[in-house]
Amino acid sequence: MIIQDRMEIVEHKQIARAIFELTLRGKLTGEITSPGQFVHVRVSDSFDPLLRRPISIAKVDRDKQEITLLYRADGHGTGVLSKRITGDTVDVLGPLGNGFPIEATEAGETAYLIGGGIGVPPLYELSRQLTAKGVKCVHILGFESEDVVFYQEQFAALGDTHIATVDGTEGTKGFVTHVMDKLPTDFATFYTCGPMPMLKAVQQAYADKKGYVSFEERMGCGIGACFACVCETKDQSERSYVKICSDGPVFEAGVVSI
Amino acid sequence: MIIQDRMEIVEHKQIARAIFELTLRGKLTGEITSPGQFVHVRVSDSFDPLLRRPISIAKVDRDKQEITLLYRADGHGTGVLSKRITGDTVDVLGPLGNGFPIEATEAGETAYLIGGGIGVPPLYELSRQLTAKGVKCVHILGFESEDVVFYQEQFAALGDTHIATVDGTEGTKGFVTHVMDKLPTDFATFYTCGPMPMLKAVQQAYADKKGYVSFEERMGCGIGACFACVCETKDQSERSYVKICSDGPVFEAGVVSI
Amino acid sequence: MSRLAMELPGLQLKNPIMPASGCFGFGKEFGGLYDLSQLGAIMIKATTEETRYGNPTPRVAETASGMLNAIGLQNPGLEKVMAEELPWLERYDVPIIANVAGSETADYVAVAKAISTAPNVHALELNISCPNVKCGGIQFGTDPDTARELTAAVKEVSSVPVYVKLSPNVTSIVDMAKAVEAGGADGITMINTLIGMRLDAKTGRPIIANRTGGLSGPAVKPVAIRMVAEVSQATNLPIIGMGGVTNAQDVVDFLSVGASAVAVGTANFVDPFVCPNIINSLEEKLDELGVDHISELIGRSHRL
Amino acid sequence: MSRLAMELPGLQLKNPIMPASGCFGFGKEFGGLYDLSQLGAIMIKATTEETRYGNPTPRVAETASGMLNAIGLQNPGLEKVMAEELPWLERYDVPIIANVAGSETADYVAVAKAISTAPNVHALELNISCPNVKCGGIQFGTDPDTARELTAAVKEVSSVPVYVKLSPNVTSIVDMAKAVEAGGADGITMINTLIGMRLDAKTGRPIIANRTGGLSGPAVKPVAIRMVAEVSQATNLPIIGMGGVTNAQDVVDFLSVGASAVAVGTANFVDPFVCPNIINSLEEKLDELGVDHISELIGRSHRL
Ligand SMILES: Cc1cc2nc3c(=O)[nH]c(=O)nc-3n(C[C@H](O)[C@H](O)[C@H](O)COP(=O)(O)OP(=O)(O)OC[C@H]3O[C@@H](n4cnc5c(N)ncnc54)[C@H](O)[C@@H]3O)c2cc1C
Ligand SMILES: Cc1cc2nc3c(=O)[nH]c(=O)nc-3n(C[C@H](O)[C@H](O)[C@H](O)COP(=O)(O)OP(=O)(O)OC[C@H]3O[C@@H](n4cnc5c(N)ncnc54)[C@H](O)[C@@H]3O)c2cc1C
Ligand SMILES: Cc1cc2nc3c(=O)[nH]c(=O)nc-3n(C[C@H](O)[C@H](O)[C@H](O)COP(=O)(O)O)c2cc1C
Ligand SMILES: Cc1cc2nc3c(=O)[nH]c(=O)nc-3n(C[C@H](O)[C@H](O)[C@H](O)COP(=O)(O)O)c2cc1C
Ligand code: FES
Ligand code: FES
Repeated sequence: MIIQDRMEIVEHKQIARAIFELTLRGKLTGEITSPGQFVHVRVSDSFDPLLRRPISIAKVDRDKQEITLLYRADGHGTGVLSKRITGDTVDVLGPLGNGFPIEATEAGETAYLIGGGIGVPPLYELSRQLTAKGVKCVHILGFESEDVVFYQEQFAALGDTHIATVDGTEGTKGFVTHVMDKLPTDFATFYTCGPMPMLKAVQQAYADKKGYVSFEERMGCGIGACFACVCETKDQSERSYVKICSDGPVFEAGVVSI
Repeated sequence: MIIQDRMEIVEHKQIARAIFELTLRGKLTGEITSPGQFVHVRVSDSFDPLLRRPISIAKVDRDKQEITLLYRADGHGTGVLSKRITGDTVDVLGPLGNGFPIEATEAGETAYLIGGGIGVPPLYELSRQLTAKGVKCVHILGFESEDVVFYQEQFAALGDTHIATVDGTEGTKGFVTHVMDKLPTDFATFYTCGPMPMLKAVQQAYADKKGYVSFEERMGCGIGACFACVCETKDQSERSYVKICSDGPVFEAGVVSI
Repeated sequence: MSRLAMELPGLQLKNPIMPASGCFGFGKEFGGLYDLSQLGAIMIKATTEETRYGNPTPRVAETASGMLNAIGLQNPGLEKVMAEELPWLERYDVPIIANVAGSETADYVAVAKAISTAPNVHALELNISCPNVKCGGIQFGTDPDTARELTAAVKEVSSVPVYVKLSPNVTSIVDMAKAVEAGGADGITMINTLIGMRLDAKTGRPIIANRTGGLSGPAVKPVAIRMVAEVSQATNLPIIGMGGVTNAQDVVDFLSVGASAVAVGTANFVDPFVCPNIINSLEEKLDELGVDHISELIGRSHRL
Repeated sequence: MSRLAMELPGLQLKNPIMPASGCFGFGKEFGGLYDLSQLGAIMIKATTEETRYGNPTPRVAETASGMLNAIGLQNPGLEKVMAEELPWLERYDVPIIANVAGSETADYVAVAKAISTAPNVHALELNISCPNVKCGGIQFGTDPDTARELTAAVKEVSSVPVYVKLSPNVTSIVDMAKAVEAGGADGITMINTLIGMRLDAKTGRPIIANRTGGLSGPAVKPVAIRMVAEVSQATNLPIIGMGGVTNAQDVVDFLSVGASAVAVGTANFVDPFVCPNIINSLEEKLDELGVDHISELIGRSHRL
């Protein structure tokens, strides 16, 4: 169930250039059903900024009632959020949306988890759950440059992890597709989240594979009521659409027209 | 000179119901020329609230480069200010306006300092400077009720201090005028700051005395440029006016029409 | 009678608080969060004769204390609203105000005629003020004569009272209000959004794909309050006020300048529980103000 | 030529940044804070023929990301402005734009004729849009014909180019812009304030003694940007844009939708050093955007 929770900031630290790791404690944690769901965060109680910010749930710790968010503070709202300190509480709405289906991959099979930039965070909890189930996870993570790479050790602890940076300052120079080109295609499923051009390229490269794609769109409500975040579906029979916030953000590859 | 200073919060604590004591450190301190001047505080860096808040300088410590503000957090902006914590910095513009003339009272003479509610703060620095000079200060301070009384010990340490509360929960029941009625009128000068009805009553009661009155008005710029804070002067010859922020906030009794 | 109950043409309101059209869908999402029977009424999303897909995305952009939207009247169309959305809402004990949109008089009339017969639709809200569609009624919202005629045409076919929703993007909102009063309107709802634009700092292009969008939220409240004050003194129609309402004090403000009820739009996105929260805090607010019944607040600022 | 220099009718601007009328007095107070010669120009406070005392206080009220004001054109009158304020400003190397206000054509003409002869007045800004005075020109600001005629009358007597300041409180700002263009205006400044009202929570009365006031600040920026975008595409006049400017990005936004220069109003109250701060950060902004000269930004959002 979606609840509004005033979650306590347990830890908040910068882990790469403009990238923050925020750990929140609260009962919302108990409502999370799948990796790839997100929360809608009110970064301050003022009217400026007014709207909530959608942020993926990067890690869930049910025992401690804690969730971890990884976010880039480059805009107004995330900038304000980055200044909130331990002990403070934050108004969080969630969990929202439908996440990645871990049941789509069997134990023993291999899954490719392909993320770009701030699309990487939800893949971490996904990988934790898939590996726990016995799925072999291969992570292909793209970033701008070495100074904004984050969580590579955490991913490496769960499975093979390939980094690509646009400027070549870490890992393969170029995009995740450059890494993908060199990897075998004998995997069962792919899961991906990142900027639209990346999603497009991944979907194209693995057109014959079962895959799941997480989308982003500017949001109003985050709960399916305002129709801000609609995307057309590929099935154009009667111009049908989905709402990223409540029907997604994760869809089976090929459903949403990109 | 008026400067804009990012002052550091050295101490910030609640001292009575909704009344806060805020100690700030910065070079603005060195620019202060008289008690009764005020600062214009930007309570947060967001656009909500947008405008600065005028707050009197209640105490100046030149050696430490510190000023103390005493304010009531009952509105939006002062509410936000009250949540700022030690170590943070606050954008302060000042010192603004012209304060109380301490030279108007000679050493050995008696001055009555009459304050009401959040008009009390500037009288504290005034009393410190007057007593330091050898003036005998009598403080007559009015509040709503006992739980919002503040700084009575500090004032008592400087001179006779009479408290009036509207509901009689501390000191004399009623207004400062009830206290004034019972005090001798053999003083040299009065200095007053508080709500308009109080200023009126004080000015009337001591019409034949030399006195100085500090006014409040809603402000835009705080520096004399926007004409938000004008008051008519008593001299109605050609509808002349003063600006509370830059001509005041302190005027000789009788100058401003109230 | 409860201290919050209010009666308006066609509407017996438990309290004068209702979600604004377009900010609450057809209620389903919020129905998952709280019991919609608590609400005074529900203004459902604009309904047009045919299905509309709406504008390309992005459809929203944040601004200082506000937001822009250009959804473009996306809705499943009259038939589906009648067959699915309205019947679903019948499970709640709450009157529905149906927001009616169109491109020309005939559309408006067709939707109004049909939708006003739904059992839970107790009033219509004629949307002559949506700024986000090329042929979406904005011409009806800025010209008094056109507005009067449309109001009269819709009144003729509607089985329930008709409220007309006014646009703030006009030189004289009083002229518009008087025109719809002359056309037979039973009430006025106001304000719709102010037309605005925001550029993307990175690209230099408007963020909203439609280029312009409608400005709503706390930023517009002063304009809304001023306009309600003007209209309430110039007409005899009851007003449902809106524009930047986020808390009980805002409700008091809108009633004080002459509104009889208040709608909450954008604030539902900031806090999905805002409507029940406001409703629950209203009685305390009345106590603070020393007022027995909320209706005593209506127009008090004009009398002060 | 400097990367920031801009030429407009009558104005050789070192940079396209200037304080907006009414938010900078006649410069004296800010002159105590920084060297005014840094500014592109100065728009001085509205000047009327006779001395005006203005409205009763309170004259300002804060709103979400904005403020209301109803100063009421308080100013020392033409004679004193000519004899004291303008000569004082001559010590600075900065062109002055004189904001001209009045109640009827004759006033405007008298002020325009005289003030345009002052050596440092390089342009007039015809204030036909002040919402805060009973007879203060608002009628000129909402009717295209009246605006055209007034513009023509002032043009006839003015020794310097005439910019007309448009009100946003109209159904079609494009109609107003075209009217003043037809009247011979050399440029447009926009926007003046949106009319708004705020109540005092404690008393229920409007905070501003004049009841309504003009809304300015970041809250109105989306409306201003939209209107500048419309007008710049509908007329050939250069535009000095304003409404909610607080930083270099806002300047880029106004230029991108077609303004040739930008005025800063309310932000001077929030940060008295805002104008020099913006000016000092503009070159870095140009580098970020990969633009050689600031004029390349003008209208780029229309071309994208
Ligand atoms: C389902 C979902 C999950 C996301 N997960 C993460 C995450 O885990 N980590 C992370 O760093 N970012 C994530 N994002 C992107 C993140 O929401 C935006 O970067 C953020 O909202 C930008 O806000 P700002 O305050 O930095 O920028 P501003 O420029 O102040 O934002 C202004 C407005 O635009 C919206 N907006 C701006 N960029 C985006 C965007 N890319 N997507 C959606 N809305 C946007 C904001 O929400 C806000 O309403 C996610 C987005 C979605 C939709
Ligand atoms: C020269 C001067 C000195 C002052 N010194 C003190 C002091 O030492 N301690 C203290 O507690 N208060 C002082 N005040 C009053 C203080 O400025 C207001 O209480 C405060 O601005 C209210 O802001 P808010 O955020 O609480 O209320 P809000 O309701 O959020 O204020 C909204 C707007 O109204 C203005 N405003 C509201 N009330 C007043 C008021 N009484 N006077 C001026 N502007 C007002 C605010 O500045 C703001 O622009 C002083 C005022 C002036 C003019
Ligand atoms: C996302 C969104 C969609 C809207 N859709 C409609 C609509 O379909 N019909 C309508 O009459 N008004 C619509 N509005 C306007 C609101 O009903 C309301 O008039 C306006 O937003 C002002 O109120 P607020 O400031 O509380 O949001 C919409 C507003 C928003 C923010
Ligand atoms: C306190 C105040 C006084 C103003 N006085 C005038 C004036 O005398 N003449 C005028 O043309 N505009 C006046 N304006 C309007 C501004 O020049 C400007 O058009 C408006 O405030 C929008 O810009 P901003 O959002 O940057 O403030 C005034 C605005 C404020 C806030
Ligand atoms: S954000 Fe409102 S429907 Fe998706
Ligand atoms: S507050 Fe601007 S002149 Fe006093």
